Formats: sequence, C-alpha cells, structure tokens
Amino acid sequence: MTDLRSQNGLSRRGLLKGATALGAAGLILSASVRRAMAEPKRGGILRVAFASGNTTDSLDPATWDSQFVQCFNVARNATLTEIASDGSLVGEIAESWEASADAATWTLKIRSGVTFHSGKTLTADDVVASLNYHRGEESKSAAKPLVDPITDIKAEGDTVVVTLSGGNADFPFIVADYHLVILPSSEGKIDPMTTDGCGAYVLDSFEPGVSVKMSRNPNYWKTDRGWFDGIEALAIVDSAARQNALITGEVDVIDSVDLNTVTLLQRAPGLVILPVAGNQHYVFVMDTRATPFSDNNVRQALKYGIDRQELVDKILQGYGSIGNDIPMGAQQPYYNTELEQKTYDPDKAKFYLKEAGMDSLSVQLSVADSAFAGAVDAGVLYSERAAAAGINIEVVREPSDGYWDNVWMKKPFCASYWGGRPTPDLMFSTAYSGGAPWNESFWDNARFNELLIAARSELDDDKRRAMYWEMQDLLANQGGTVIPMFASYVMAHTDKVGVPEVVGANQGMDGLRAFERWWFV
Amino acid sequence: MKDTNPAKPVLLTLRDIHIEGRSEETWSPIIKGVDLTLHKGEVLGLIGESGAGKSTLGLAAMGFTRDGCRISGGTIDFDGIDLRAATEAQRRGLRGKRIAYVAQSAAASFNPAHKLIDQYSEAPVQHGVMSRAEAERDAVELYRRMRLPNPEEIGFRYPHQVSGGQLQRAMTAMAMACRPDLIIFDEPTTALDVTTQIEVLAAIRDIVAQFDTAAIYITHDLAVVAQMADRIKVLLRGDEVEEADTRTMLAAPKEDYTKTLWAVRSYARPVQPPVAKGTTPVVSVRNVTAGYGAADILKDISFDIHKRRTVAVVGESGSGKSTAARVITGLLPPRRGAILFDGAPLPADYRQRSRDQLRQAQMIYQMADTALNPKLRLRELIGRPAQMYLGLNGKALTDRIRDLLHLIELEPDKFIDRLPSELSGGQKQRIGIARALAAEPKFIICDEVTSALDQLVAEGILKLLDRLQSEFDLAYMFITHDLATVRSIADEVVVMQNGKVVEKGPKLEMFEPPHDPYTELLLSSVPEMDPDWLTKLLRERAAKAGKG
Amino acid sequence: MTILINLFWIAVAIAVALGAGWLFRAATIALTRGATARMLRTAPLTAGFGMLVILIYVVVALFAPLIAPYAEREVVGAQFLPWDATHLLGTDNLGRDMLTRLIYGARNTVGIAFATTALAFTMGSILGLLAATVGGWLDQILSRIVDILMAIPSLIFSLLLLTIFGTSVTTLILVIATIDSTRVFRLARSVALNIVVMDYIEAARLRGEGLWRLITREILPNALAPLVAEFGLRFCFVFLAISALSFLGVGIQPPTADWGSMVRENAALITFGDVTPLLPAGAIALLTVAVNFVVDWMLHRASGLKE
Amino acid sequence: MSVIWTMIAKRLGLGVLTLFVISVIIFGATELLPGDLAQNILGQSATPETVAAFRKELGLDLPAYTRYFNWLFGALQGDFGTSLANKRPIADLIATRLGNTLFLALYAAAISVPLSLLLGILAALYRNSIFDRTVNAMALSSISFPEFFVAYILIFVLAQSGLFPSMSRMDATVGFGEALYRTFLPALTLTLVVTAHMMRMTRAAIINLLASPYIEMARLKGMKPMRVILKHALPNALAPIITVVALNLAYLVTGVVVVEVVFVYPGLGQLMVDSVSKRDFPVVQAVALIFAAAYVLLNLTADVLSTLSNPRLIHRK
Repeated sequence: MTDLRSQNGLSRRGLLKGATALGAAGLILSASVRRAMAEPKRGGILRVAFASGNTTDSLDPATWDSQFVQCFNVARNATLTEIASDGSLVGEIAESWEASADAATWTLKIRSGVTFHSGKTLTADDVVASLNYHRGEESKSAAKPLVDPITDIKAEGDTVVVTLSGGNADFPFIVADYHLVILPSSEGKIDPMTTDGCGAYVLDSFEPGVSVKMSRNPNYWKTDRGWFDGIEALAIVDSAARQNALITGEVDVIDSVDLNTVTLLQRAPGLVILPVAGNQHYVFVMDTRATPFSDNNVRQALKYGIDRQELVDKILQGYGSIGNDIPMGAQQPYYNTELEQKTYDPDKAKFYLKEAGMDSLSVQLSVADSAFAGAVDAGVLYSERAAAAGINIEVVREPSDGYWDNVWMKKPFCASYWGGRPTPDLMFSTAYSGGAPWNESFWDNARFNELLIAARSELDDDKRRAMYWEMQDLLANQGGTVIPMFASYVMAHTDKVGVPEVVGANQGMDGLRAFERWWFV
Repeated sequence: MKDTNPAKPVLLTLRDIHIEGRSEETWSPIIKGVDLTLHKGEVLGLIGESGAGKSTLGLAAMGFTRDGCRISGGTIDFDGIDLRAATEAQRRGLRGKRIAYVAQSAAASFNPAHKLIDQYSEAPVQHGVMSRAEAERDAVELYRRMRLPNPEEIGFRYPHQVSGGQLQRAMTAMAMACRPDLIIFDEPTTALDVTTQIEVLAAIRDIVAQFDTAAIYITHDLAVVAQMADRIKVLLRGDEVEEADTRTMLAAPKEDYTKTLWAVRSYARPVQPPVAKGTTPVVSVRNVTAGYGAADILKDISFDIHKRRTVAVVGESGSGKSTAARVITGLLPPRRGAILFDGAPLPADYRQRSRDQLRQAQMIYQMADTALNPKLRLRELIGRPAQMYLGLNGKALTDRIRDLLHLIELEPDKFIDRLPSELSGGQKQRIGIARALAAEPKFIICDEVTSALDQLVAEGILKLLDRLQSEFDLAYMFITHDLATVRSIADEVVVMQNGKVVEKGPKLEMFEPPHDPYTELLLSSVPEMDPDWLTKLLRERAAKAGKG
Repeated sequence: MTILINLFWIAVAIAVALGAGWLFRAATIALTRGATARMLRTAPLTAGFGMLVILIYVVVALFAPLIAPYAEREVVGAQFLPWDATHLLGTDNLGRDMLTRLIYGARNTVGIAFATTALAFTMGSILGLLAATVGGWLDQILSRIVDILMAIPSLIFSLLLLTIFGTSVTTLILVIATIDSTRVFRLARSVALNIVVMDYIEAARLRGEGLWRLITREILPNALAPLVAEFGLRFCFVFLAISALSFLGVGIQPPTADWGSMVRENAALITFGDVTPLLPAGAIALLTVAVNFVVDWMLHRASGLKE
Repeated sequence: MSVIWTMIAKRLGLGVLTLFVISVIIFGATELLPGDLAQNILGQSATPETVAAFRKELGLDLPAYTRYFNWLFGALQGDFGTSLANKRPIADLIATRLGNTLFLALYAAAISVPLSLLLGILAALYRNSIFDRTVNAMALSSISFPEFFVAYILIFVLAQSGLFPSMSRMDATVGFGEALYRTFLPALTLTLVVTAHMMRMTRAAIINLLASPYIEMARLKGMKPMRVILKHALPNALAPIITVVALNLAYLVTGVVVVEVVFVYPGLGQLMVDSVSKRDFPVVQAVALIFAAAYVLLNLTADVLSTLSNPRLIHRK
C-alpha cells in the first residue's frame, strides 16, 4: 500500500542509507555557505507539494520517515551541524567543535542567543536532552543506531561533551541528521510532541497527510536564511495531481517529478525542472549465498546482461548516470577511475554463463515500485535484455506494501536502492563488509574485509587510494550487487522561485533545507 | 352493414379494421377486416375465445393499440372524429373523457400506489372536466350508485385494502367519472367469484342504463353477455362470425361455430354406481385442521375419494379448497387430523414421504403457464417423472414419452421437442396431465384445471380426464369454483365455505334441493343463458330479502 | 469550430459503427438458419454492433500472437515514439510497441475478466440459488455473511486481501471474484425467490427432486436472463477493479499487458493532452458498451416487452 | 407504522452484529498483514531492540485477542483511543475527515441522484429512441473508464483552463460556497461514476412496469406519457431505485479513496489506506466501522423508504 508514496525519493529506509553528506566528505571544516548569484529577498508564501506525507505522520522526531515531515521539521528546528549545499559541513546550533586526539571525545560549543519560538533560550541542556531522547534501552527512535556509540553526554557551560565508545572522525556529520533536532527540554527531558522549535519557521498548523502551515520566525538568528513569509506544504501523493497543481499554479514547488512525464512537464511554460545529481543509486541485489548466485560467473553474467544506458534513458529519462557496480559516484574521492566500465554485452554474459557450466539460466527477480520509482519497469527491461544472453529473468512484482519486510534481504534476487555515503568507508562498512547488518548481498570477501580495516587506519593517501581501488575492483567483479544507475533528485518549481546556484545533493529538496534557503524572485 | 337500431344516432363506426401484431420481425394479422357499429346508449357484446381479438378490437375502438400491435387498415369514426387520422394528443383528449375503459382485473389495473379517489379524480381533473373537489364529491355519488359500502370513505383506501368485487365496481365508477359516451368493458367479471359477479353485473347494468352510456362488453362467457348486451357479435380468430340481436342470437345462432359455442355445456359424465360400503378410499381426509401462522384456514374437514371416482371440491376464493390440496400433498402439514392413503396414514410433510408415496399422488395445476418450467422441453417435462419413479432411460423412456403424448392426443413427433411457450393453453394443460400420468399414480388432484381455458378447450380437457380415469382407474380430486364443471365431471361434491365443509354427497343429490343456504346461493348465482335471468334473480332475491 | 469538427467525427464514427453493425447482422443472418437467424433478425443495430465488437475482441484475444506485429514484451525502440508506419500506435514508456501491447492486452484482460466473472457467478449464483431454494437458517446465514462482506468497502477489502495473499493472477482472480460474488449472490437470491414460488418448482419438490437438480434444471434456466445482464456489467467492472488496484499498487504482474494497468501506467499523460491512455481506456469502454448493448437486447427479448 | 419500527429495531440489531463481525474481520486481516506498526514507523534500519521497545510502548507485544478486546471495550465506552502512529485522538483525526467525506458524498449525490433519475425517466419515456441509446452508451462509457482516469480528463479539460481548481483542499476557513467550488471536480467525477448505474436502474425499473395493466389503464384514461411515467410508473418503481441509490450513496461514502488521492481531498478513504499501510490498527478499525455503519444505515434507510413507498406494506387491510 505504500506504493501511493513510492515515488518518494527517500522512504523509511532513508535514514541510514543516505542521511549524510556527499561530495567533499571527510573534510570537517567550517565553511560558509556559498551564496547564490541572484540576490535573495524576503516575502511571499511558498507552496510546496510533496510526493510523500501520510495521515500517520507525527511530530515525534523518532519517527520522521518521509520527505514531507523531514522537510518541515528541519525548517522548524535546527540540528547541531548542517551539511551545506556543496556537501561540506557547517555549524548550526554547534558554533564549533573539536575532538580529542583519538577522536573519541568531542566538545561542541553551543551557539549563544538562539531562542525557541516559545521564547525560551536554547541551552546546552536542551542539546543533551534532545540527543538523549534517541539513546538508551527505552529509545524507540529510528536514529538510535546513530547515537548508540555515544557512551556519555554532558553539558559543561555552553559546551556539550560527547564521549564515544571508539574514535570516529565522522561524528559531526552524524549530528547533522534531521532526526537529531534540538527541542526545548525541562528537567532533562524533551516533549517529543512539542510544536516548538528554533528554526526559521514557526509551525502554525499540521494536519498529518494533508498539509502544514508555517510562518517566518521573526527572531530567527540566521539573517541570510528564511526568506519566505510563510510556508504551505501539501502532501500530494498522486504524481499527476502533483504536477497538475504545479501547472495550474496552485503550488510553486514539487519535490518529486514523475520521470515518465518529465518531458511533457518541461514544455509547460514558466516551469523549471531542477535535477540534482547525487549519490542515490538503484541496485539489483543477488544473495551470494544462494544458488546460482553463489557462482561468481553467474553474477558476472548478470552484470553484463543489463543495458545500463537504456535504464538511465528510459527509467531515469536521462536524469542520472550509469553505474559500474560500485556504490560511489564518480565525483567522490577514491573513486576508481581506471576500472573498466561494464556495458551491455550479451556475448560476455554468455561467456560467463558457459564458464559457470550453463547454456541458459532462469532466475526470478523480485521488484516493487517501493524499492525505487520505476523498479518494475527496470526489471522488465533487464529481463528483456538479458534474454539475448540466454538469461531468462522472470520479473515478479511483489506488493509494494511490506516490500522491505518480506522481500528485501529475503528473496535471492531483488531490487533495492541506496542514498549513498560520504566516504567509501561508511558505505562499504554499512553494506558490503561481511556480517554488516545491511549487507544485502550477504557477500563475504576475506580480502575485501581485510582491506576495509586496513584502509580505515591507513594515513598515507596513496596507499589508501590503492586499497580503495582494489576494493572497488573486488566489488565490481566479484560482488553480488548490480548497480546500473545513479539517479538524480528531480524537483520542479515555477520560475518565480529563486534557487541557489548550488543545490544541496545530500538529500532531496536542497538537503531538506529548501524552505530556508530558497526565495521568491 | 345492418343498422339494427335506427332510432338512436350512431356513436362509433369501425370499418374494415385490420390490426397486426408483431412477433419477432414479422407482422401477423390479429383482426382481419371487422366492421362494427354502435349506437348511443347501446350495449354491444363481443364474444369469442381467447385469441379471437376481442380485446384488441375493443381497444381499437379507442384508437388504441397495445405495444407491438398496429392498426394497418380501415377507419374508426367516433362521433364524427376519425380516430386514425387524429393526432395522438387528440386521441388522448378523448380517452378517459368520452371513451372509458374497464379492465378485466381491477386489482391489477388500479395503481397500487394511489388511493382510489385519487385515481378516480385523475381523468376529470386532467381533462379539465371538474375540479378536484367536485371530482371527489362526484366519486362518492358514483360509489353510492355502484352500491359500494361506505361510499364516503372507501375512496380513501388503497386498492389492496378493497375486495375484488368492490374494486371492479370502483373501476366502473372511475370509468364513469367524466360521463363518457362509450365504455369498453373488457371481461370485467371474469376474475370474480360467481356470487360476487352477480352484484357487479347488476351494478354495471344499472349505471350504464342510468347514464345512457353506450358500451362494448367483451367476454367469453355467453351467459354473462346474455344479461348485459343488446346485441352480440361473435368473433373467431380475428374475423366476425355473426352478429345479431341478443335474443335472436341465443335462440337461433346461424353459424356452426356459434352453435358449437352454445353447445358447450352439454357434456356430462355418466352417473357412476355408488361406491360399495366398506371399500377403502384411495385418499381419506380425516378431521384436518390446518393453516398458516395463527389462523386456521381449514377447520376440521373430512372427505373420502375412491378409486375411479371424481370428488369435486367446490367453493369460492378463500374457502380453503386449495389449502386442502396442499395438506393432501404434504406441502402444508396439518395441525390436527391425518391423511390416509389406501387406508394407511401418510407422513404429514412431503419431505418425509417415500418416493413411491409421492408417485401415487400427482397434481395438475390451474395455470399451466406457471406449472410447466418454461425452459424445459416436453421430452424432459413429461419424461422426468417416468425416469425418476420408474427408472426408464434411453429408448424405453422415449417410447414412454411418446405413449403419453399419444394419450393426451398430441402427435409425438411434432411435439416431443417443443418448449411450453410453443404450445397453446389447452395443449399446455394436456402436458400437465401427461406429466401427472407419467408417474402412474393412483390419485390426481386437479386444481381448477379448466378455469383458465376457453370453454371448448376445457371441454376437451374434461373429456380427456374422464377417459383417462376409466383407463387407469384413477381417483380425482377436482378443485373448482365452476359449477358447470362440477356438473359435467363430478361423481361426488364437497362444498366448502370459510374452511369448513358445508355440504357433501353424490352429485345428483347436490343439484337437487333442499340445499344448504350457501350451496343454494352458489347454485343460483351461476349465470344462465336466459337474457332475463339476472333480472329475475335479482327480483327473487329482493323479494326473499323483503320477506326475511 | 473544433467542437463542430469533433461532433462531425463523432457522428461519422457512430454512423460507421451502426453500418458495421448492420452489415454484421446481415452477414450472420445470411450465414445462420432457422431459429438463430430469426432471433438475429430481431437484433437492433446496436446489438449487431455489440456482437461484432465482441467477436473482434475474441478473435484478437485468441489469435494475438498471429496478429500482433511484435512480441508482447519485446522492446522495439525508443520510448514514446509517435504514431507511424512501423509502430502504428507508437511505443510506450519502455519502448514497446503500443499496438502489440493492446492486442496482447485483449487476450490477458478479457481472459482474466472472463475467468473472474465466471468464477464470481459460479460461486454467487450457486449459493444464491441455494439460499433461496433451501431457505430457513441456511438462507439466514449466507445472507448475513454476504451482508457483512458487502459492508466492507470492496476496494479496501481487496487491497487488504491482496496484500496478505500476494498479487499473482490467481489471487487477483480469486479475490475479485469473491468480492464480486457477494453482489451476484444477492441478485441470484432475489431472482430465485421469485422463481421458487412458481408451481413448477412446487411440482418438482413434490416429485421428490433433489436439491441439485432443483437448482440446476428447474431454477437456474429461469434465472439466467437477469444473471446474464449482470454478467455483462460485472465483466466490465473487473477491468476497473484491476485498474483501481494497480492505482493503489497491486495489480497484474509485469510484463503482462493488461488494459487496466496500461490505463494506470499512462493515465498521467492525459493531463498533458496526450491521447495514449485513451487507447486502453477506449478499448475497455468499447467492450463495455458492446457487451451491454448485447445484454440489453437479450434482456429485452427475455422480458417479452415489445416495442 | 409499527411494521416499520419493528423492522428498524430488527435491522439495527443485525447492524450492530454486523459491525462487530466486521471489526473482528478487519482486525484479523490487519493482523495477517506482514510487518507491524513499530517496524513500519521505525523503518528497516531500526535495530530489533528499538523495534521491541517501540512495540512494548504501543502494546503490540500483547497477544492479539487481548489487544482486540482492549480496543473493543474502549470502543464500547465510546473511546476509540488514539492513533498508534501519531498519538492523536482518533475521534479528532476522524471528525474533520468524516465531515469532508460526507460533504463530498452529499455534494455528488445532490448532483447525481436527480440527474440519474431525470435521465432514467427520460430514457424510459423515449425508450429505444436515439436519445435513449445515446444516454445509455454515454453512461456505459463513463462507467467503463477508471475513476482516476475520469478525474484526469476533467482536470485536463476543466482545471488546466483555470475554471476549477485541480486540488480540493479543505480547511476550517473555507466557506460553504467556496467549498462547493473547490470540490466541484471530485463531485463531478463521482457523479460520472455513479450516475450510470442509478440511471440504468431507474430506466429498467420503470420500463419493467410499463407492461402493467395499471399503466395501460392510465394511458387509456388519456394521461400524457410524462404523467404516466411520473405519476403511475415511478411511485411503484421506487423500491428498486431507492435500493440502488442507497448502494451508490454507500459507495460515495466508502469507496472514493482514488478520487481523494487525485484531488488531494482529505477524506476518510485516504486515512484508511494510510493506516492500513502503517498497520495503525485502531484507526483502521474506527474507519472501517464508520464505513460499515454508513453502509448498514443507508441500507436500512433504503428499506424503510421502500416500505414507506409501498402502501401495501404500511396500510394493512
């Protein structure tokens, strides 16, 4: 049943799979946000239609699972750090931060003069309480795994000291997560259902699954943010309805464009399609423990049996790029530029099949549009092309509802997606190292695992690069994941909306911060 | 055309009328060039068997044809208006206002959704003859003239709250509402019991005379038309047979067909010797009390039916005669009493009876239309009991079916694969008989088997039943309201009224006085061919009532 | 002006349709004999047209592989190609030939709809006739169950069931048929209630006929006309049900072509004035209208009302 | 009239029973759905302990029958509880949406019922004419298009030209006239969807009666065809028409989720579908019961009206 909102770029799996930054990751620096060329100005009510939004949505930060709630709650609140449009990390509530030598203890300086909408001044205690809400045995927060490594957290004047169970240079990235917003506390506890916040916009009304109305926070501490007088966000799950709302001028921005009709939408006057290339990639995963996928020749055959360019053309309408079976974008550091790009090659696929001792192969591919938008069609195209190599792929459409519970990591060959990770280490240890909880292909390569640990502690960049390149080679030629395409976030807005030159690509809607970053021309 | 009553001006003239009906794609003639002349204040009787085109012709006099019919030739002149040339709106203006219609079944022809008085006032108000208030006052007046009980109040009832005979009178009153020049009576008393029929006939005759209204009186009942009409026209399959003054027609019919019509009532089954004392009856109804819900419909009734004998159970609607049949067949288990078959008690519920017990007692229904599954061919309709009870199959079964068809005088080759819809009414009833015979029963209940049939056809059925009885030693229970049928076929008679047996005995005794008062009423209400019968009867009854 | 031109074309289309209907009727009359020909002669032009359309659909469905220019799932070119000589109706979002998809859609859609409706009618009418014939507690129980099932909104109910049982063609057919059969039950029961009071049923009961024969030989043939009429409508509703379900994310398995899903997949195009979704939708509408024209005529014949 | 009261009492009793059984069925079905609320809200990424903790907080760790009876006793005391997903009282959650759903249903009914009666009557009056066949073909075509497709066509034709809004957003500030304007397109969509059925039934019910002797009688009284139909046929055809109208009204209340989605109209259907997909069982129950109650009540009303329309049933001999 979630198909209604399957167009949503990020579903509930979004958190760990793609919450953090891309681009110049690893550099934990305070950097100023790049300003757009056009000068922003104040005024106007921004009306945004979201492809997500559910009647069961809640204000509780433990549960934010769709772009709709994430976006408006980020605009209502603030996190300790913020991933800037260019992918760098900047401070938000934390003015600055520093780590101990082993990166296991972090001291964050809390910005002074920040007040909540209620008038209460934001203190270090609020920060502690807000983070603690997601921690501990009793926590039911989706962000619990993020804050689990925190062993201790305490307020010391205007600083917060966080102790981790082990060194983690990426910790400031983690607290940029949208779940970890700072809410007012009393007696060390926050009220998760509060409507209060310290962000650019004050919540006026929230009707789950329908709409949100917000107005500008007059006391907002950032002077170069929050240009609109008010925000009206609507949940319009049906893509045709959403696009119609944009065409008929009933909304100014839509967060997700139906790629099937994007060419037609482009023709409408006064509209701008806003694609943002990111690290989001769509994949087909094989269970490497199961026959026939346990044979690497079969995996190779399936990698050569897919027409990547066709998928980019037909499923993404060109809004994306082809993948090379490695979960990293070409612009990321340590990307293996010398790895041969796999292309559609039925003969090679046949060759590998023969190597596996087969003349033909029949497999079932489980798909649903909740895996990613267009997954069913992508499966059909895959099946069609693979047939030329003697691979018979039977596409099984699974119910969208319950896909992640019943299909993903259960069926031996299925569709999935990843939002990407800022560093190879994070990406690989999340989804490719042996025994990792979301190692969806159950691939367990001794050499790969060894390199992963070695690279983490390797300080020589060249050696490190060599290791990461070898790991990518292993992944591409032995791994169980076919990564045919990287999908851009595709939004659309009217030409009345001003958008910065650089749009955040770590998540949709300008890294969820379109409300505060955008303006009316 | 002979003008029999030059004293009065002509009101309606039909010349060489042809009417066709559509069956599937083709048009076939229903009325084949009939002439008709009616003078003001005159009553013309139209008589004929079903299919003769009486109703079609009657309606044509209003310039009206039923759906699927069309007038294809001739002229209709009503008081100087050419009804065929007139526009539909003009014709509508006449209908209900100057020409009115009284239908066969008042119960079906009154709209169940409206009160009688609303329906009464409709024509006068819509035609602009009177205001609603005037119409209501007028209704009461006419209801009174039609001798309806509670004339002030009865109009405010819904049709279902009024009895059949009263409804028929209310309908006649309604037809009179605009004081039309002509009323078409289409079998107005056919659906009524004989005792009720008398009152309606009398009321109609009086009111037509009072307002000097001309009428066309359509019926298949000669005795009735004799009471009502000044002249009689006989129709046969859309053609006129002859037309004459009522008395002339009754006394001296010219045409053979008319003579056969007149002769119908002559058949009588030879008198059977009385049943020997001590013989076990085939069926014995013993002190049966039965009913639905709280009410008893049968109250302690008893009678016997013997082999080769016909017991006629006579009574008006509601007397319980059909309920008695249901008790015997086991459809309605009695509250008290029992049914004995060949001296042994039968289980009260048919579901408890053995297949052989079921086979022994068969039933023939009044409406062959509803008694024969319209989707089954005769082969199956007749063959099924033989197959079920006697285990016949294949050739043996086919032979048996053919024998049965022979028995009921239908040619097997022609009929065996027909559907009921491809049969005439009489043929259907014969199939009903064949189906009963196929079970090789000892006892057959005939429930009003002839009442839906034309007299000639009914006659044939009665003769057939009679012959079969002798041939197969059958016992018949003959349920009927028609005393003529009783006269022709019964050996014994059971008269029922309000669920009780008021009189029973051999037929001859029954038709001789002294009678039970109810039997007397029943007997005297049967119309006779004498044109003065109704007048005399009413006079006698009035005299009796005066004395009492 | 465009309206006038549209009206003109609509008029032309209707004239052509009726003409085709007339020719078809004339042809079938010439080819048949006796009762069938007589019956056909009574068919109005609309019914002739309806029968022609149904015949064409059946032929297309039966011989889809022979008629279709390409294979059902074959990707033949770029996506959304315009109509031209190679691809008469262009290509779809994956670059498959639209005409081919439509032709195979006929086979799958009509097949599934027929199976579903047939199943729904088998279940619904047997139970409905049984309830009416046996009466008493059986009738009470069945009627209450049906009442309860009907009180649950059908779309949401089928969604629930399909989520639980998965969306193979079989479950799809079973679920829609089950939900549809409640409607059939009600109709069958009410029709049969009027039949079981007939004398011939009483005669059959008194003869000692068993329940099965009573239902199949005595009652069913007489209840057929209204059931057939309902069949016509229900048949068409199956497409809609499949279409609505695919709107909510549970539908027929790809790459099987079916009109309901095809409408759904392409529906958004209509808001850009693109006529592509009208093709499968039109195919459904045409069949609906055709089936019901024929059904209307059969009902008309059965009712005996002459006009 | 006592006939009616007896019937109402009996039917209401049965209705309550029906509701009870439906609540069991819906509960059972939600239980059978794969996954549960905790997992759905927390997502795949949540660790098992997190899910377990959440489950415990929601009471999902209790056995199914305990949860069902807890809910049932609450509901019997008029307390439908709070949404498991967002902690809002279900009564609040439902109230405005129920209002919206009823508003749209009534709006669509106010257009479609008179329209279908009128068309049905005219089609019966001019039966087998060009008019009849055209109306019939149009009606059949309109029901053979899926609802969302009809909606898209209407949006294309009527919304993109700016005549009507393509979204039917509703909130407390919207006045009645404005609400009518905003919901015109969904109402029209629903009208197109339900009119055909009611119109065909009206036509059939009337034509069915035209062979009755009392219709012939009316014609023989010289009544105009329109009067024959309206005054003589229609009153007797009311029962089947009322039944089919009630069925369609029930559909308008319970079956419009697709239209709600397309027109972004905050009604109960969307709430139901969302809650099912999130396994928010108390909300699912509450909405299902409202739907079932609407169905039961509408059917009851139809039966009462049918009885009232039949003098034979209310005026005993």
